[in-house]
Amino acid sequence: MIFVFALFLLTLLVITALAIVHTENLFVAVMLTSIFSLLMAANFFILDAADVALTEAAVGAGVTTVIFLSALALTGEREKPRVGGRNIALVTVGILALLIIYATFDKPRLGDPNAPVHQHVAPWYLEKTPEYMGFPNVVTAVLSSFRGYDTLGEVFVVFAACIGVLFILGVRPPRESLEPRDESSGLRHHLIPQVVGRLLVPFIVLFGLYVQFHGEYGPGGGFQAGAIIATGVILYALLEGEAEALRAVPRSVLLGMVIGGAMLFGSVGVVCMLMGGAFLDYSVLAADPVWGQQLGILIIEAGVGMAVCGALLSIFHAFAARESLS
Amino acid sequence: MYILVSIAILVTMVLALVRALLGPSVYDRVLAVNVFGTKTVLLLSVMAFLNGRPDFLDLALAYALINMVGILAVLVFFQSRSSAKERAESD
Amino acid sequence: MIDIGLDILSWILLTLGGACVLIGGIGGLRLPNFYTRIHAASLTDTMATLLIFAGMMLQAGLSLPTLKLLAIMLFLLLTGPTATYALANAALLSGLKPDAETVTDNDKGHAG
Amino acid sequence: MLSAPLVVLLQPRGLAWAGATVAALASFAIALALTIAVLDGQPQVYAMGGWPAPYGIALGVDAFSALVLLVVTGAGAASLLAARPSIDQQIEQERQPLFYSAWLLGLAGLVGIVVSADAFNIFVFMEISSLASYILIAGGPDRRALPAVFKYLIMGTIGATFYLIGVGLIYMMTGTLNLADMEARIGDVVDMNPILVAAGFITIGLALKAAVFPLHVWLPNAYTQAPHMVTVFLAACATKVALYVLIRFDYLVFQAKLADHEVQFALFAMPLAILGILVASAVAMFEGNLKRLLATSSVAQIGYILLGASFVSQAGLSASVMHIFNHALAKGGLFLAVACLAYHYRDLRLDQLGGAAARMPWTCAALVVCGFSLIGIPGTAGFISKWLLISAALESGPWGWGLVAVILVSSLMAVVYIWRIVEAVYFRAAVEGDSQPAEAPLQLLLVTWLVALLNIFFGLFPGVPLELANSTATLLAGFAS
Amino acid sequence: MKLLELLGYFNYWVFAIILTVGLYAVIRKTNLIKKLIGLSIFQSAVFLMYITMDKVEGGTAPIIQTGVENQIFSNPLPQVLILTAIVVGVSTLALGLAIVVRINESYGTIEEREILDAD
Repeated sequence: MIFVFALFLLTLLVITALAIVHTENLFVAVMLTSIFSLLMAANFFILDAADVALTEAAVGAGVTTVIFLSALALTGEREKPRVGGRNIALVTVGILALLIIYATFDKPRLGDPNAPVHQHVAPWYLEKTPEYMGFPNVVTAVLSSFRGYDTLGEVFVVFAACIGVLFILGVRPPRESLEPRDESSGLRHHLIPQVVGRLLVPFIVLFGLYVQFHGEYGPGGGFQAGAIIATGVILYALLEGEAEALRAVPRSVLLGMVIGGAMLFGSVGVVCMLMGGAFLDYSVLAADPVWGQQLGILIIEAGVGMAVCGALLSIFHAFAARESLS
Repeated sequence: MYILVSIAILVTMVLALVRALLGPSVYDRVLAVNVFGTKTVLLLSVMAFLNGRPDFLDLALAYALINMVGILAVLVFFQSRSSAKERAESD
Repeated sequence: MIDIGLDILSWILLTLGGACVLIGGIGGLRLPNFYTRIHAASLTDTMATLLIFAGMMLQAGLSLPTLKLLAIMLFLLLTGPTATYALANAALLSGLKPDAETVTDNDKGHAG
Repeated sequence: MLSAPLVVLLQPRGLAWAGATVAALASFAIALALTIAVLDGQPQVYAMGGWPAPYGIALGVDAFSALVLLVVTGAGAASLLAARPSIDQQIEQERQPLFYSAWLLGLAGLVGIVVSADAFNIFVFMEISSLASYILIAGGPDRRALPAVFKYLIMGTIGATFYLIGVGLIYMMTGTLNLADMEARIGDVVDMNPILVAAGFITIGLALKAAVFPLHVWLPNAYTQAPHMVTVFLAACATKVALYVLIRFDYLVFQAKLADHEVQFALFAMPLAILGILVASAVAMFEGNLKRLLATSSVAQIGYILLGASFVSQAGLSASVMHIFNHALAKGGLFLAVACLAYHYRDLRLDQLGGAAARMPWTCAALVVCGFSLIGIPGTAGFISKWLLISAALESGPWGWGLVAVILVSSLMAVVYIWRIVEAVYFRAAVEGDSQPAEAPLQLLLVTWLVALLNIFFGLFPGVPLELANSTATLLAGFAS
Repeated sequence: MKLLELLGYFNYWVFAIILTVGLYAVIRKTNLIKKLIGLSIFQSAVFLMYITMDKVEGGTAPIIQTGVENQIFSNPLPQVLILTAIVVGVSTLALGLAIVVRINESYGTIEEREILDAD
């Protein structure tokens, strides 16, 4: 019966994807992309992937739409249709589709328990987590300690993106016609959303912190928390106007957060090494290994949360500042 | 018993999606996204109960908040764009 | 005895909520003009949230999920109408006249 | 010990050029230590986070990765050493710390790929290194750098996502992500379809990243528009690492169990390599801009490496591994010389460079030496790998002679376009009206000459890399036979 | 069981369709932002494939509830991979958009054809 929903949502997904590609007006494409990520999150939820649904929701609807919109504000909105070249694209894409469908013939069908994927490594994680870590959320356990190195790599990807955007947008726009537009005053004259927004922002940030620190028990963790807190501050920036947001969380603090988060993660790894364990082996951190793991994971999640939040906010400010400049 | 409600929500989502695709003026599409967002929140919370795992409500909670941010971002975008249009027309 | 009553009650609330959502969806689609559509969609939206969450809370009884349900309901009731208000306000601001018939996409809202 | 490359990237913002070079040199030193450890026979395995191999992520350094590690860290250290003067010209002051931390991230990403023994981990580090290289290329002074880097971004991400699909399919059938473990379990997988398709996806994805012939469109303009020192760094190692992963995947993971895979791989890779060599060298011959000429020629060189790998024989493998090493040296040297030239000559078109030799004797001499090594004149490093390639081609059965002919023809083409450069620089009359450029700054010149001398050194006594290459070949071929 | 059989493969076909739609958009469209949108669709298709792998019949999300015994769980590993992949996708997107903004400033247009003709 659950599959009925899955079936239903997937068809919606395909329709949205086709619509996105078809529309002319870019703004509509962005709106449909946010619907697309809403649907993806719902699908993930049905397929029992709560953590991933939360991340897709926090990142997809919140941050991606905002970044797309601010980029759209800087560039034109119309899209010119391209003439010709249709068939080459169709041919290549067609071959690819056949290739994939050919691969699906003898893949295990959805959800059969004896598929090889469930045999080898997964059950080990499921048994070992309560024993080693002592908390229920297996996904966070695997994410932060069993495969902690991936997450370290992950933090540095966010770090690289943040550096990249600052680097690329660091250049003053060459155009001379730089009439200083009035500071984007946000929705100043929309009174009601402002009042409600101001009421909401603390709740969003509070909820972000809640997600951050209870990552072990329910769906949550560093990435999601960072994204949610970033969305909260972006909401504040939208309402109050970008200048106040900068005043509230100045740019240097943001960059400090990103670097702090990345360094925290790396240094925890190094500390474990110094205390004799392997690179990211938290069990050496405290006397009894289970406590050590929990302590290590807690610090790691805090580091990740800080890095992600700082990075997303500095990207947002880079775009928003650009908007008021050009 | 939940199934009925979830089916109703799904049907509404399809209707909202159709509105988003057809919607003549851009504001219709924004409205459709807004309705779509709230419906997903409802669907998620009903699903959480359906699967008997009520501790997933955080997801719906997060979604309720973030949906609002998306809509406001669109409006700020509109505001800056329409003011840019006025400026373009005026000078 | 009581819990059967509770079940039936929550069941009724849920179906009502579902019906309400459905009406909102259909309304959003068939009504001709933007402002009527926004009216239909947002009104039923908030109503349905109220009904469905009340039904679920009855079902969940006194426990942590109920608290979460309450929080979600509160936020939804708070954000829903504000978002719709801001939307309508922006539409009005950019000159979409309430009485204009169907407004096509390309003239970007300057129907007047 | 293995965390050193990660320590490298932990010095983020506010780090001037000096810090970056120290970090790069540190990682080069560690790479040397690793290679020595591997040379006397015991490959290093390091379980990350203390969890045993199939569950946690394991890092492994064997002969093959040691060699590539040397190339990557060597190129990184050399290019950073020489970076200061030419970068100061091109990137304004306040953006430089960001630029250097991006450079370190790129280096760490590449080292991460080489060292890692876990399929998904390779994807993560590939993503880091490609993001860092997008940033570096986007730093280019000319406005044409931006569309070039955008095309590179699109194709690079598509390549990485193809690789992700391939890994997903394999994971679906074998249930594990660790390379060694995966190789063991592929044998007993009952239905073969997804594995073959996964092999296809991974090869296409990595071919796209390594700019193999048909998918190399992004490379020429990306390398030409990038700041000069970045081209040195990327040309020497970026595409090589993708080839390293391709060869490692094809040999370790697929070759062992899939009976007919060798033939498939050979049939797929050989024609592409030959086409790549011929077409790219031809294009290079008629190319006007010096940098674009060298970039297209590096596409041809990648064709050589792939050709060596596609022989599926011991000799072929050691030839391609040797060529990875020698090409990095030759191409690195050439681009360094170009950077010296560009220090004074803004416009790099060949006809503008007349009479440079008269004013910049040292640079042009280094240019000639590295050019010879690229062609494979006896006594230079290039010759060794060309010789090995030809001997491997001969061994590889009946149409061996055809391959030898291809190699010779392309070397002739290489001679033609190197000669065009030499002729433009030495014998053409000086273009009037250009200022009297002095020699390139000492620092840049020293490193260029160091690389040129290395070219010759490894040409005459190819002891160390040859031994490494042969041990890699035995390692990989061991699986193949 | 017919339904389950169908759905088992339905997920993969949806994955194939969305993958092709995304790739088609990237190849076919000239507008740079539309290309980036196509790219993000292309990537979410891959995420869908990973997550369809991890569903176990009747299993629930891999959060061990204290009370209930011998719960069947879905496989946590693909979810971890996807968490990383989503963030990678977003960072590439952010970088791509920054580049598009710079292109628009220096070229004045974000249509690939006009950019190519410009130089």
